[in-house]
Amino acid sequence: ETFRWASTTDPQTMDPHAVNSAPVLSFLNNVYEGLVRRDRGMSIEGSLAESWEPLEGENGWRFNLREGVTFADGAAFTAEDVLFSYQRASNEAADVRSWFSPVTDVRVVDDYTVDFITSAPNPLFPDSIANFMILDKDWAETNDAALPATDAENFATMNANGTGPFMLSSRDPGVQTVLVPNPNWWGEVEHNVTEGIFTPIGNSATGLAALLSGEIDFIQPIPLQDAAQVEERDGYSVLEGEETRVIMFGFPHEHDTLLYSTDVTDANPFQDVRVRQAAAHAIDIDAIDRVLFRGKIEPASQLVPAGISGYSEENSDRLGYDPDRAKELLAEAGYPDGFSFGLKCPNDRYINDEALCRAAASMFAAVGMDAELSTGPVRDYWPQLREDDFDMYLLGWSPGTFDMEHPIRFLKHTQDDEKRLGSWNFGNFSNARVDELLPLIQQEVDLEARQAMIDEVVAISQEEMAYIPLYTQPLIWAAKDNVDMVQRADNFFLLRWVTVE
Amino acid sequence: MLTVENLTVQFPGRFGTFTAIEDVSLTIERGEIHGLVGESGAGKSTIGAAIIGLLQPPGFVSNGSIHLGDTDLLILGDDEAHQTRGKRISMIFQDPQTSLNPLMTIEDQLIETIQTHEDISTEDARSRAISLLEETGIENASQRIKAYPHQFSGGMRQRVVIALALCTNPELIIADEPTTALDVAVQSQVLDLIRGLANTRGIGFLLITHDIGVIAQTCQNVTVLRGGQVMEHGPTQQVLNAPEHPYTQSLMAAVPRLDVKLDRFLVPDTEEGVETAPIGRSAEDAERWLRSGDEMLGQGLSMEGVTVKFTGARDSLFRKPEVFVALDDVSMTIRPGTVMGLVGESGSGKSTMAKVLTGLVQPTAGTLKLNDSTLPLARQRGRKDPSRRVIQMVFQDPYSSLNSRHRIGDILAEPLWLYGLENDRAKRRDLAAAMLDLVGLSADAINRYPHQFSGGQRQRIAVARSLLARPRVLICDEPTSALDVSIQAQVLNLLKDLQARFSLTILFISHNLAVVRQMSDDITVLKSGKVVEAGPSEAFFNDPQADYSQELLSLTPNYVGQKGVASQTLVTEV
Amino acid sequence: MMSRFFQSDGVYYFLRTPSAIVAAIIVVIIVGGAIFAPWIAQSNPYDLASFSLMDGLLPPVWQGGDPRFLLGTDNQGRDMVSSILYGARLSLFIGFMSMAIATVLGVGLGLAAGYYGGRFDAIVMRIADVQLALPAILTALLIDGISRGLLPPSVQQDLRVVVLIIAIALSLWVNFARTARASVFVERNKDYVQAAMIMGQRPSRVMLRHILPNIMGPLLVIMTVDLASAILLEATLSFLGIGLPADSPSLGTLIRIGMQFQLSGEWWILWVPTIVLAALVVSINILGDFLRDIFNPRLR
Amino acid sequence: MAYFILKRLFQSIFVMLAVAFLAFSLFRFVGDPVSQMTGVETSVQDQEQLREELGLNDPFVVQFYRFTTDILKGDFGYSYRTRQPVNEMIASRIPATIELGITALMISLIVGIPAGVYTALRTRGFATQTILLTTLVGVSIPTFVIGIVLIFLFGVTLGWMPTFGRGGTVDLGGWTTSFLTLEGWSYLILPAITLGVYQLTLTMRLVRAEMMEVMRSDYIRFATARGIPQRKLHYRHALGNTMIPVITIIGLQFGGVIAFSIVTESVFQWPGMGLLFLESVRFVDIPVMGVYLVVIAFFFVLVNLVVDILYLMIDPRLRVKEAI
Ligand SMILES: Nc1ncnc2c1ncn2[C@@H]1O[C@H](COP(=O)(O)OP(=O)(O)OP(=O)(O)O)[C@@H](O)[C@H]1O
Ligand SMILES: Nc1ncnc2c1ncn2[C@@H]1O[C@H](COP(=O)(O)OP(=O)(O)OP(=O)(O)O)[C@@H](O)[C@H]1O
Ligand SMILES: [Mg+2]
Ligand SMILES: [Mg+2]
Ligand code: NI
Repeated sequence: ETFRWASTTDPQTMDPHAVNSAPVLSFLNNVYEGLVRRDRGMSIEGSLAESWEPLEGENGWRFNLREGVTFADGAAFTAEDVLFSYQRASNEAADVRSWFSPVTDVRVVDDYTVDFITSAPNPLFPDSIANFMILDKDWAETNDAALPATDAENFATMNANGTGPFMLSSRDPGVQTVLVPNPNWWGEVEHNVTEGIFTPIGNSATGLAALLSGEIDFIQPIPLQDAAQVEERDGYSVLEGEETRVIMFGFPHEHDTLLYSTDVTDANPFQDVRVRQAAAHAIDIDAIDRVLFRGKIEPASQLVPAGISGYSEENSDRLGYDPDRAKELLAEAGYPDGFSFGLKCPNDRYINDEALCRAAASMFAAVGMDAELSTGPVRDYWPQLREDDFDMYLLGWSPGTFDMEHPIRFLKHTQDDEKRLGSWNFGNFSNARVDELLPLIQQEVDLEARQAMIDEVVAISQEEMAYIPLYTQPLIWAAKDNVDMVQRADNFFLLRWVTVE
Repeated sequence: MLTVENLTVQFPGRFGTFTAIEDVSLTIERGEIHGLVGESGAGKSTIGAAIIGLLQPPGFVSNGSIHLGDTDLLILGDDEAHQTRGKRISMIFQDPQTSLNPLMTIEDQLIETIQTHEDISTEDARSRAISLLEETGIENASQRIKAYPHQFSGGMRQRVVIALALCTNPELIIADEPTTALDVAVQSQVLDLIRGLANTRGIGFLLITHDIGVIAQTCQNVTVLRGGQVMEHGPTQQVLNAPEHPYTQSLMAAVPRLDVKLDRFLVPDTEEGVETAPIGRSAEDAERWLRSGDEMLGQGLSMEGVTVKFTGARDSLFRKPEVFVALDDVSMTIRPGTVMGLVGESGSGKSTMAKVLTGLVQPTAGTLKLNDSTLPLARQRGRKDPSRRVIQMVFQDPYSSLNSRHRIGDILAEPLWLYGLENDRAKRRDLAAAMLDLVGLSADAINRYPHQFSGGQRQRIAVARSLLARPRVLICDEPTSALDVSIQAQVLNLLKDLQARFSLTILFISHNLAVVRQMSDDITVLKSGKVVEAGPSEAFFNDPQADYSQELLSLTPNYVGQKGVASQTLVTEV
Repeated sequence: MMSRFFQSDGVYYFLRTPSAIVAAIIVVIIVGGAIFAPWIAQSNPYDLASFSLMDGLLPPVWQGGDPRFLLGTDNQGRDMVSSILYGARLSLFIGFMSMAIATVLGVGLGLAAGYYGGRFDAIVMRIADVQLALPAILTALLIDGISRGLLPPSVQQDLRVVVLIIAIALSLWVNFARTARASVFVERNKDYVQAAMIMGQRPSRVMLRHILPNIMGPLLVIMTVDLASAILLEATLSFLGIGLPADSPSLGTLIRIGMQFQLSGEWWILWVPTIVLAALVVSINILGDFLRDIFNPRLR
Repeated sequence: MAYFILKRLFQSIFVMLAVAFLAFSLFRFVGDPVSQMTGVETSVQDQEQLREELGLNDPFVVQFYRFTTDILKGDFGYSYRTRQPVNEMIASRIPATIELGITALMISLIVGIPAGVYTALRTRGFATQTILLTTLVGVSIPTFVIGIVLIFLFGVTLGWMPTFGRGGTVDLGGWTTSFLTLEGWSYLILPAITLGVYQLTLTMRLVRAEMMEVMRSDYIRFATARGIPQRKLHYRHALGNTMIPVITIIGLQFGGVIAFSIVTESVFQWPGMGLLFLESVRFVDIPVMGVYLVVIAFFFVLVNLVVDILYLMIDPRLRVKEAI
């Protein structure tokens, strides 16, 4: 069956190592494969590697490769391709090279065995390379695509040659990209798609119209306020789920003064944990859920949703909506009349981000915290956060490795450019114990011991109110009734699970 | 042939219904040229429009009848009326520049018109068109017919317009001021043509004009109109030479005469009479103020070897843009306290001379002198140069020379303020009011806007404005050519009076020789930017020397008024 | 002065043009509502404490909404009526300001270009060409981008309105400049201008005091038309995400926000501001047409 | 005439250079391309390195010099986002925008001119008032709302037209056209109407105003007095003269068509330059934005040249003086 689908953004390149962005990786997962992959429930399973085990007497992992796999052009897949792909993906020109920062060496043991040597014990390493896709060495080298393109295109930007279930049949960037099944795929075919046509549709109303007029079979995502309407129509269904992305407010922990306050100019009230707690108490997450998100969000207590590995069951309570308590806390902290501050939000990054911030600002105002809201497109937003230009900011975080370690590394560890830690910890929340625990968590192989350490970090950050975790972003896809597919929590859409009746 | 009986035309409007034409009757026979005269707004064009059935909305014929032969024109349906237009009645408009469709060739317009009314092949239509053009005096018509209107001169265009009116062999042609836009030479040719057509083809003409001279030379019968009513009608000779109606009499007296110089004109009594009861100051105050200036004597003005070149638009990369010589080595001297008349056909450079003197145009060569001192040329003449005040100008068109957005008081006070003659605001107002009185306007005009005045009144205001600069030299560029004869007479009287009282030096520009004769002491004749004759005025009119001057004089339509009337005028006025 | 006004042709024809009267009434209502918004509106969309998310998404009264909110509420719980009053206020402010700046800039340059002619004229007209080659939306994008780059974000937020005004003004001035210039070319050869020049008046005085009042007719028409297009342009820029932030409710941002709800059943969030905008723009245009007819007596 | 066109060309070059300069100024200010080019996990050092490689840290003058010389050499650079050559990206999008613009313009002319003539001739009729009012309402609702309403009405509710994209194109050696197939037209028509509404109203009102003026001119009165039939009077005499100012304005408005095509293209997901531009803005894809602006300026200049030549063709007064 021909299957047409749409999403808001076009994968900007067909090169799996050039850009570390969700649209690209999601799309290329249909064409390329890694050593491991995620199944429907996000767990790691073998892909090009049939099995893997920690190395004995050395830090690192051994991958035993699947035999008899060929690339779409017929070339055989061997360990050389893995090594080549590693070199390619960890090269300076590759945007995905941070995946390999723990890796010190890669050794080809034989044609179907590869060792990845890491600098320290790294139990999560296989999880972290689920999107590391393997290219054919010969193909890349013959086509002058041995390295990802940085400032000019190369062959791999427009062409693909993977071992995956689908092959790239045609590509018109920004307009249409067509996939056809790979007849030589090693795996068991579950889909009945003969041709998959992908179109980016930037405007959500247009996308919805395209679905309702029958021109496309599936769209990802649709605006959540339209979900009910689509559901009601005959022949359409809505797939709802939780994304792994948690939305949170961040604080300027290390600022000495507020930047945007009209009344408090010589101090930073947010350095007082009571103020941070007051802010958390001010948020009425249920009202936000009901009005803005039509009951489709799950309140969050920590930076990953339940179900992600490392989720701290012990700390699953979040500070509730309690404006009176918030006022009390403010008074205790010395701000009985509240204070004003600047709240920064993106307006084109997360679902309803701008509306959320406006609602939050209004809720903060109700307890006396007068938020001066400023919103802008992400293209301006990240630079502003990097330059520490905020009093409070909105951030969404999806753990790339689907493990709690990821947000701890990026959001909770003290900023450390050398070691590339805490790089998204814009407010520079800094806690010695957390910093101490992170390497231990990263290296601990015993899951229980590891969880204990994670629980401690989560407890600390809840106590310290490092962030206000708000909710897990919902995932809303819409499709025709006759289409069956799998909605994975990372918002990746995989054609190999699609069946059209 | 054409019989108009008791015609009344009304325009319903904002302030009630306006009756433009009331109870007008006239008849035109085959081959007759019937003159229709009257001042502006008298209803001349409205009669023409009513006859051809093209009254501007919301105008309508409220009474009377119009017959062409046996056809009652007023009861025709839209389509039938449209059929008669062009076929039986044609019309010629005043301005040949705008009467032709600029995007169609002459040929197309002629053939289209012919074929509209006759079932005739294009070839035949073309040959008819060519012969018509030849008949109207266009040489080499078979080639020139392919041209577009803009490639023809004004006179030729008017011939084309006439050819278009003729090409369907109409019985009647309404000519609405057909020569007003043309200069005398062309005008006389066109009038000859009309006379010829009336004689040879027996076409009846209704010739609308305000020029008595034209009527005198062309028409068999004439109807004098005023305020939409017929004042007098009859054979031309009789109406012009022995007018019975008092209005006609005074109108005839106001016509400037080419044959004799009068001291003053007899002014017909119009609504334009002097309004009195000034508030505050009176004419005497103004006069006293004018005389209180330091240098009282008129100053002489002269130019020596002035050449003006205009550069055309550049239209080729390789050719230099064409240079047009508007004035070629022109010299002229105006004696202090006298009036110099400057005449010449349109485009001869009269206005350009005025602009050189006032510093608007930069001559490429030549010098100017004011009294005995050098007068700086345009670019060298600073904003504060004393000559800016001493030389003042009165423009042709009183409708555009006053800023319609300013009150009369502000307009008049401007020179006082600008030249620092009077620094007190209130006094400036007083003086302005006094000056209005001097030029014969009520002082309460001071709070009004220009559009609330008639053309003649506006020209008085323009004169008042120039006087308020305490000028010694006045340059008048066709100051009355936009005005009716009767009003023209008033303004000319005013200028004459002022000139005599304050011994102003005046450069009087006009293309109307008769007017110039009435005004000037000396005269300069200009042709194509060159002086062809200069000298004392009376000598010139009695015995012109240059060929061109003679031609000009002979072509000027002349209405020789009855001697008796003229001398009567003199008597009453002295 | 007053009597002159009431006797003027304008008033006379106005009272005889029903469409103009209706348009004027609509404009007066909307402009009046906008001006007095702080006193009329029951809640202030700028005052975050004056509304509550709890009241969000209520339908208009006749569809069973809350009687407090005549036209319902948006997804923030803001009263639609209040939002629209304030929105019209902001839109009209932006419209008027950008139109005013465009008028001053365009008329100034156009006057000078027409008056001095020559090289100055050529330069101004080439600049106008460049401006025309960068249509309104692109100019706005450019100015918006530049301001984002140049200004610190704190100032930027406060200056969004200013930036928007400048961007719209820049894209509108050419119209004025061209019209003014063309009129000056006609006007400067008229005798009253020549008279002023002969008298030795300062060029600035000739331009401003003598020429300007006489070319106001066509300019006034452009002013009304451009006021309407400025308001629309603001809406379009908001749609493209380079207009105002959502918490500054201009009609444009209200419509942009409403767009999200056009399918979800909350039609009023989109259509109420859209109808107000359309009514305003249509009325202004009708008044512009009326003015055009007044200034061109031949078309009456 | 040759001189005239040559002079125009010189002016055009000036305009292009100025636009290039402005376009380039845009480069510096729209945002940080690097943070858009890299993923979440890219470190600050790596970003800085990329910035250095792209020459974003060079002084303004150096960057401008590089930009203009590259463009003069025909090297339009590579997109930051897709790493493709910008000239290819733009070239592949040009046909879509041009065809959309031309169709919109055509709609505006084919409907606008007769409507303008009609409303000019029958100034006070009911039909006239209705036409005038509905078109006014049409331009008073923002384009994007109109587009969406059309999509839902004709695409979803009635199902007559496709809702997005540009299907059914035929490739004519590098130029893809919608004009040759019925399907192509079905995709084209809604966006073209959306884009054309504004132009249509403008054309109609302009034609109306000019026509009313022309109908009162002396030569029309004279033609009426000669008994020229109404139809010829209106369409032969009046319309020709009406078109002269109309053509200029329409030429100038072409810029507006292109600009508003950004909105239309984004609503209809029409794969033209405007959509590309909008995406580029979102991703701070500076080279694409810059070249887009230059291309737009080029079109503007081209259209105005065509208008000038058209002018010469229509108006004999502007032609060289022929010897007679
Ligand atoms: N369309 C109109 N609407 C209202 N009044 C009009 C109209 N046309 C003419 N009139 C009035 O009718 C009167 C006669 O006008 P008409 O044009 O016939 O005068 P005229 O004798 O031809 O004057 P002129 O010598 O200036 O051409 C004038 O007072 C004029 O104001
Ligand atoms: N600014 C100018 N540029 C080019 N040519 C000009 C300019 N001003 C005047 N001319 C030309 O100079 C010649 C003389 O013009 P001028 O206005 O002095 O004539 P005139 O005798 O006053 O004519 P009229 O009786 O029609 O007023 C005309 O052929 C005119 O076309
Ligand atoms: Mg007349
Ligand atoms: Mg002259
Ligand atoms: Ni008053």
